[in-house]
Amino acid sequence: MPDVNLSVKLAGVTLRNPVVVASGTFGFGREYSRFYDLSELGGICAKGLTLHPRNGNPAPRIAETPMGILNSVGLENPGVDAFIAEELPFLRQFDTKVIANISGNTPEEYGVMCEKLSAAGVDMIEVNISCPNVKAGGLAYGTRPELAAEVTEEAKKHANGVPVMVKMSPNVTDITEIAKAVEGAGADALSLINTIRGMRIDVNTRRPVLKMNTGGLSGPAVLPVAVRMVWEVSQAAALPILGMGGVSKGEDAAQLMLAGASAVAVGTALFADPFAPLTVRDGLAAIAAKQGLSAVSQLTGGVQAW
Amino acid sequence: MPDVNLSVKLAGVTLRNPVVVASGTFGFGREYSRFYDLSELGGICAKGLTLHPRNGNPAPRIAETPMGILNSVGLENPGVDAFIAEELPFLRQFDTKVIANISGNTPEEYGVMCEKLSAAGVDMIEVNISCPNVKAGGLAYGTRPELAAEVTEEAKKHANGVPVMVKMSPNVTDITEIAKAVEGAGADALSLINTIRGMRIDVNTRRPVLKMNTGGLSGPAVLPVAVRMVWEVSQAAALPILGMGGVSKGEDAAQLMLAGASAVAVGTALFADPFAPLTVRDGLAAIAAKQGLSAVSQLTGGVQAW
Amino acid sequence: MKVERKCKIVEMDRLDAVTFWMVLEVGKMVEQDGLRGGQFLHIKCGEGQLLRRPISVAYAGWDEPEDLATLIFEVRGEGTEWLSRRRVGDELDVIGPLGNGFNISQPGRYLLVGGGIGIPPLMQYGECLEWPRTAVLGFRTRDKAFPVITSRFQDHCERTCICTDDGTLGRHGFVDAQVREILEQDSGYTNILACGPKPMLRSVAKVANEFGVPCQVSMEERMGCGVGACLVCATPMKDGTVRHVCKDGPVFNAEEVDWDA
Amino acid sequence: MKVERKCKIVEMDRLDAVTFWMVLEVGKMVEQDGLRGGQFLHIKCGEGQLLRRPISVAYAGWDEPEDLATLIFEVRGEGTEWLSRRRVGDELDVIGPLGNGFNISQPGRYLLVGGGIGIPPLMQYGECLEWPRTAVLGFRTRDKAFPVITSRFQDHCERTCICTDDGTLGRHGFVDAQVREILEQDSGYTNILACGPKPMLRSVAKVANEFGVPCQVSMEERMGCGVGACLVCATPMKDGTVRHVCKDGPVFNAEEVDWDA
Ligand SMILES: Cc1cc2nc3c(=O)[nH]c(=O)nc-3n(C[C@H](O)[C@H](O)[C@H](O)COP(=O)(O)OP(=O)(O)OC[C@H]3O[C@@H](n4cnc5c(N)ncnc54)[C@H](O)[C@@H]3O)c2cc1C
Ligand SMILES: Cc1cc2nc3c(=O)[nH]c(=O)nc-3n(C[C@H](O)[C@H](O)[C@H](O)COP(=O)(O)OP(=O)(O)OC[C@H]3O[C@@H](n4cnc5c(N)ncnc54)[C@H](O)[C@@H]3O)c2cc1C
Ligand SMILES: Cc1cc2nc3c(=O)[nH]c(=O)nc-3n(C[C@H](O)[C@H](O)[C@H](O)COP(=O)(O)O)c2cc1C
Ligand SMILES: Cc1cc2nc3c(=O)[nH]c(=O)nc-3n(C[C@H](O)[C@H](O)[C@H](O)COP(=O)(O)O)c2cc1C
Ligand code: FES
Ligand code: FES
Repeated sequence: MPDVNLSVKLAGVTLRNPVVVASGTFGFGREYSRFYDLSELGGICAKGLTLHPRNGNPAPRIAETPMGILNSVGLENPGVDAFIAEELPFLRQFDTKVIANISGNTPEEYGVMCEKLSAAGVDMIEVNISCPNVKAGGLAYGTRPELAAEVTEEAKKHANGVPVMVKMSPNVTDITEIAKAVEGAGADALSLINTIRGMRIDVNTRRPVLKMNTGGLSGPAVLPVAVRMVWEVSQAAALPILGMGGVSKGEDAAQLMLAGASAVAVGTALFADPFAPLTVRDGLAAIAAKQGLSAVSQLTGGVQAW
Repeated sequence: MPDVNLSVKLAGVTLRNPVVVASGTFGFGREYSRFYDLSELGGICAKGLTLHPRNGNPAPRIAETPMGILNSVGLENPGVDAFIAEELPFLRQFDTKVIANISGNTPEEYGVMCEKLSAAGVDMIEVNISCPNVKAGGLAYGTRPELAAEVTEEAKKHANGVPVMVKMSPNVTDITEIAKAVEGAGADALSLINTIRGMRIDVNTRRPVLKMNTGGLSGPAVLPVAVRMVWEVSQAAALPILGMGGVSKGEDAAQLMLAGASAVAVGTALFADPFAPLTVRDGLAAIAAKQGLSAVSQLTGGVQAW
Repeated sequence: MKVERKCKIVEMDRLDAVTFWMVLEVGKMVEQDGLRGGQFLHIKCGEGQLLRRPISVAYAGWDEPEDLATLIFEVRGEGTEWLSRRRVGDELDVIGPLGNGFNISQPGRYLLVGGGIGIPPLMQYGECLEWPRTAVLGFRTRDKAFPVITSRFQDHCERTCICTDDGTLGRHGFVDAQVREILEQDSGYTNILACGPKPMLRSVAKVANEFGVPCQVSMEERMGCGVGACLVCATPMKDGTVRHVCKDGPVFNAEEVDWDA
Repeated sequence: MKVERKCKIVEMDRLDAVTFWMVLEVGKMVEQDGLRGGQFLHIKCGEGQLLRRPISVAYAGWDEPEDLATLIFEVRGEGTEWLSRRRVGDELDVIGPLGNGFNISQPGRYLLVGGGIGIPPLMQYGECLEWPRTAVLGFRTRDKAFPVITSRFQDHCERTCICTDDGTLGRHGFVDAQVREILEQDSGYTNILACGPKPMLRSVAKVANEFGVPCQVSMEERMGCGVGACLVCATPMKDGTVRHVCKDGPVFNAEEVDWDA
C-alpha cells in the first residue's frame, strides 16, 4: 500500500478510509463479515430502517440491465428497535463508522427514529428521502424541496447532535434545488445518488421482470449521472458529500471525489465481488499515490472544469 | 425473414418497419448510405436543425462510460435552409420516411422552421425540446410543462398539417406532466428519451473528458430508464410514441414497444455497428414471429403489468 | 467461512444441446467449509453480466489436489450460455458454499422428488443418504431423462420411478400423482425432499401435507448478492414473515412456505 | 464503398511493452476500396467497449488470399489493451477504409515529419512515394526508435533525421527545430506531411508557414461513428467553420486549421 493518508472527514466524523458500503447492499454487515474484517471499511451504511418492521415488496425484486441492475426491495427491514437491540451491537464490534439509514412515512416518523438512534449511539444518520420503491414517503420527499427541508429539520431536531446526512434522489429535474433546501434546513452532509427509476420487460412473458413493475437502477451504468450530480451539488451547496452510484473501481471513486465527494459508497459492485470496497480503496490509494498526494482527501473537489 | 407484417403507423404516417434511426446519430444519411440502402429503414430522424447554422460545441465531444456514451455535440448543423436545399433532396431518393428534427431559441423559431420544412415536404417534424447540450432553449423547454406546451402549439400552428412529434427529456421529475402538457397543446406524437445528463472526469488530468464538462448519456446503459418512461408516458397520454434510448437488439426494441412505443429509434448502437438498425428490425420480426403475431405492431402496449 | 475463489473446470460434458455437466476444483471448500449437495455456488458469468448466477451443487467430494463439486445446468439466457462455452482448464470466479442444503439428520425412509433441472441437487442424497430412500424423477420428455443422471438413482435407491409429462418414458404425468400413489401404497415414508419448478413443489407439498409427511422443498428466486445481504431473494412464509432463498434456503420446510403468495 | 468486416490477424509482434505491430487480412479493401497508408480503420475492441477505436494504416497492400493492412499501435487504455491481447488467427470487427490519407498528387520534394506513434501513418509514404523525400522522426527516447520502423525510412528516403526528446539518439530536441534547420539549409522542399501530437503539429505548421512550404497535418480527435455521421470529432478551421477528423480528415492542410482553438 503506498504511503498515502487514507482518512477523510465527513460531517465532522473521521473515516479511516473514504470507502463506505451503500445502504441496502450490505445488510447489517453480518454476511460480508464472513469474507473480511469489517474494520477495513471506512464506514457502513446499514440497510434502510423504518419505524416498524416491513416485509418489503413481492419478488422478483431484481433484474439485470446493461451494466446495471434494477431492484425493488421496498425497505424490507426489522424496524428501528430490532436494529438497535440486535444489529447495532454486532456492528459496534468493528472499528468502523456505523451510519443508520432511515425512511419514514411522515416527518414525525423520521424524528422518532432519530431520537432512538441517537440515544442508541450511531455515528451518523442517513435520512433517505429518495427510495423509489415505496409508495408512502420515500421518493415524494426527495423530489420536493419544501418537503425535503421539512424532513431534514425534523431529523436534525431529534438527532441530538449526531450528524444528519440526507440521501438525495436523482429522479429530479434539478437536484441543486433539493440540495439547497436541505442545506438550509440544517443537514450536515448529503449522500447521492439513490437509484434511478427504471423498468425491464420480459419480452417472452410480456411481464415486467420486477413484480413491482418498476425499480431502481444502480451499478456502473449510472456512474456518469452520479458524477454529474455530485459535481452540480458540490457547487450549489457547501455540505460535504458522500458520493455513490456505480462505483466498482478506484478510478470511479476518484471521479466522484474529484467532482466534490468527501467519501464514496460502494453498493451494487458487492454483488459481483464481495471484496469490491477493498479493491476500490486500494485503487483510490494508488491513484492518489501516482498523483503524488499525501492524502486521498486532496482529491475532493479537485476537478478543473473547462 | 419470418412472415410478419412489419409496417407500423406513427402519427398517421406509415413506416415500412418500426425501426427509425435517431436524430444526431445518422447525420443526413449520406454516410450510412455507403453501407446499405436507406430504403431498408422505417424512417430517418435527421440531425437536429436550427434556424441558423451552428458550429456546435468544442471537442472533445464524446466520452465513453459503462455501456454508454456521453456526447456534447451541441447541435452542429448547417441550418434549416441548407438542409432543405442540400440534404432533403438526397434523403428523398429513398423509400423511407424523413423526419426533420428541430431546436429553437424561441417558440417563434420553432414556428419558422416548421413553416419552411412543411413547405419543403418532410414526412414528420420532431420538435426537440430536450437537448441537454445547448444553453438557449433546448432543455429548458423540455423541463417545464407550460413552455413545452407553448413550443408545441407554435410548431403545430406552422406545420401545415405535417405531423408534429415532440421529443422529450428524461431529465425531469415527472415526465408524464410534460407529456400531458404537450398532448394538450396538440402534438401528434411523442418521442423519448433524449439523453440523460452525465459527466466523466479524467482522473489523471483532473479534467472533465468533455470540453463542455457535462454531456448527454445514451446507449444500452439508459435502456431501463427509457422503458420505464415510455411505459409511464403511454399510460398518461394517448399519443403514439417513438421509443428510444439504448436499443441495440430486437429484444430492446420489443421492450420499448411492449411498454407502449409504436416504433423505435436506434442511435448510439450505430457507432458500434452501422448495421444495427437492420439487426434490430430482424430481431424484432423474429420475436413477433416466435410469439405468433401476424404484425409487429401487435407488440405495442402489450406489457401486462403486475 | 464463505470464500470467493477461482475454480478450475476439470470436466465439462454436454448432455444435450442445452444441458451441461461440469466439475470444478473448489479448493478445500468441501473439507473445510462443508460444501455439500443441495447447496449452491454463485458464479460470475463473464464481464458482461453484472450479477452472478446461482447453480446448485449436485455432488461435492473431498479430493486431491482440490475438492471437487459437480454442477449440472441448463442454458436459459446469457449467463448460462456463457457458462456453457467454458472449457476444461478455464477458471471460474465462484462464491461458496452458499445456502443450506437438505436436512437429513432425521433417521427414517426418505422420498426424493425431483423435476427437470431440479433433479441434480438431489443426486448426492440419492446416492449417499444413510437412510433407505425412493426417488421420483419427473422429466418433460424421454430425451431429458439422461441415463447418466437416472442411473445414479436407480443404482442406489430402493426404487426409482420415472415420470414424463408426455408419457414417452415411465409413467405419463406429473410427479405429484406418482408421489400420491406411493404414499397411498406405503405409509412408511418419514421425509420428503423435493426440488423442481415451483408449481411442482406446491403440488408435492400439498400431497405431503395430506399424508402428514414432513417435506422439505428447494426454492428458486432471482438473486443479487447470494449471501443474504441485499434481501432481493425474498420468499414469503405462512406466518407473514419473509425469508431469503440464498441464506435461509434454498431449502425450506414446505409447511412454512406461503404457497398462495 | 465502406465496409464492416471480420479481419483476421496474420501477424502480431510486440515491439516493446506497450507497442504492437499487427497485420490484418482486409478482404479486397485495398484493391477495391483503395485503402492506403494514412487512412484509418475503426476497430471494435471487445464487448466491454461501446465505441470502436481508430487506428491508422501504416501499410496497405494487395495480396492473396486477401489484401493486407499493417497497424502499429500503443496501449493507452482499455481498448488498445484489449487489442494488444489478440493473437494471430483471431478476428477483429473492422470498418474501413476511413479518412482521406495524405495528398501526394503534387510532384516535388517531400519532407515527412513524424512524432512517436504518429510515425506509422507516414511509413508507406516514406517507402513508396514516387517523389524524392526526407524524413524527420521524433521519439521520446532511444528505446522508442524501433529499428523496424526507422530502417524503413532510412532505406528509402534521401535522408532520415532522428531526434529524441532526451538526446539519447540522434539530435537532442523536438522535430520542429530539425525541420527549421532543414528548410533553412535547403529551399527545395515543396510539401510537408506531418503526423504526431497536436503541439508538434502546431510547431511544424508554424515553421512550414514561415518558409512558405505547403504542409499537411494528420489530426486526432475522439470519435464516435468514425464515418462522418455523428459530428463528435469536430476540429475548428481558421475560416470559422468546423470539419470532421473522421471524414474530412484526418489529414488537413495546416493553413486551414485553427491552431488557437
Ligand atoms: C438456488 C438456486 C439453484 C439453482 N440451481 C440450478 C442448477 O443446478 N442448474 C440450473 O440449470 N439452474 C439452476 N438454477 C437456475 C439458474 O440460476 C438460472 O437458470 C440462471 O441464473 C439463468 O441465468 P441466465 O443468465 O442464463 O438467464 P437470464 O434469464 O438471462 O438471467 C437473467 C437474470 O435472471 C436470473 N434468473 C433467471 N432464471 C432464474 C431462475 N430460474 N432462478 C433464479 N434466478 C434466475 C439470473 O440469475 C439473472 O440475474 C438455480 C437457481 C437458484 C436460485
Ligand atoms: C485518426 C486516428 C488515428 C489513430 N491512429 C493511431 C495509431 O496508428 N496508433 C496508435 O497507437 N494510436 C492511434 N490513434 C489513437 C488511438 O485511437 C487511441 O490511443 C485509442 O483510441 C485509445 O483507446 P483506449 O481504449 O486504449 O484508451 P482510452 O483512453 O481508454 O479511450 C477512451 C476513449 O477515448 C478515445 N481516445 C483516447 N485517446 C485518443 C486519441 N489520442 N485520439 C482519439 N481518441 C482517443 C478512445 O477512442 C475512447 O473512445 C489514432 C487516433 C485517431 C483519431
Ligand atoms: C438491493 C438494493 C437495496 C437498496 N436499499 C437501499 C436502502 O434501504 N436505503 C437507501 O438509502 N438506499 C438503498 N439502495 C441504494 C444504494 O444505497 C445506492 O444509493 C445505489 O444502489 C447506488 O449505488 P451503487 O450503484 O453502488 O449500488 C439500495 C440499492 C440496492 C441495489
Ligand atoms: C452524438 C449524438 C447526437 C445527438 N444529437 C441529437 C439531436 O441533434 N437532436 C435530438 O433530438 N437528439 C439527439 N441525440 C439524441 C438521440 O437522438 C437519442 O435520443 C439518444 O441518443 C438515445 O438513443 P440511443 O441510446 O439509441 O442513442 C443525439 C445523440 C447522440 C449520441
Ligand atoms: S440474493 Fe441477496 S439476500 Fe439473497
Ligand atoms: S466520429 Fe462521427 S463524425 Fe467523426
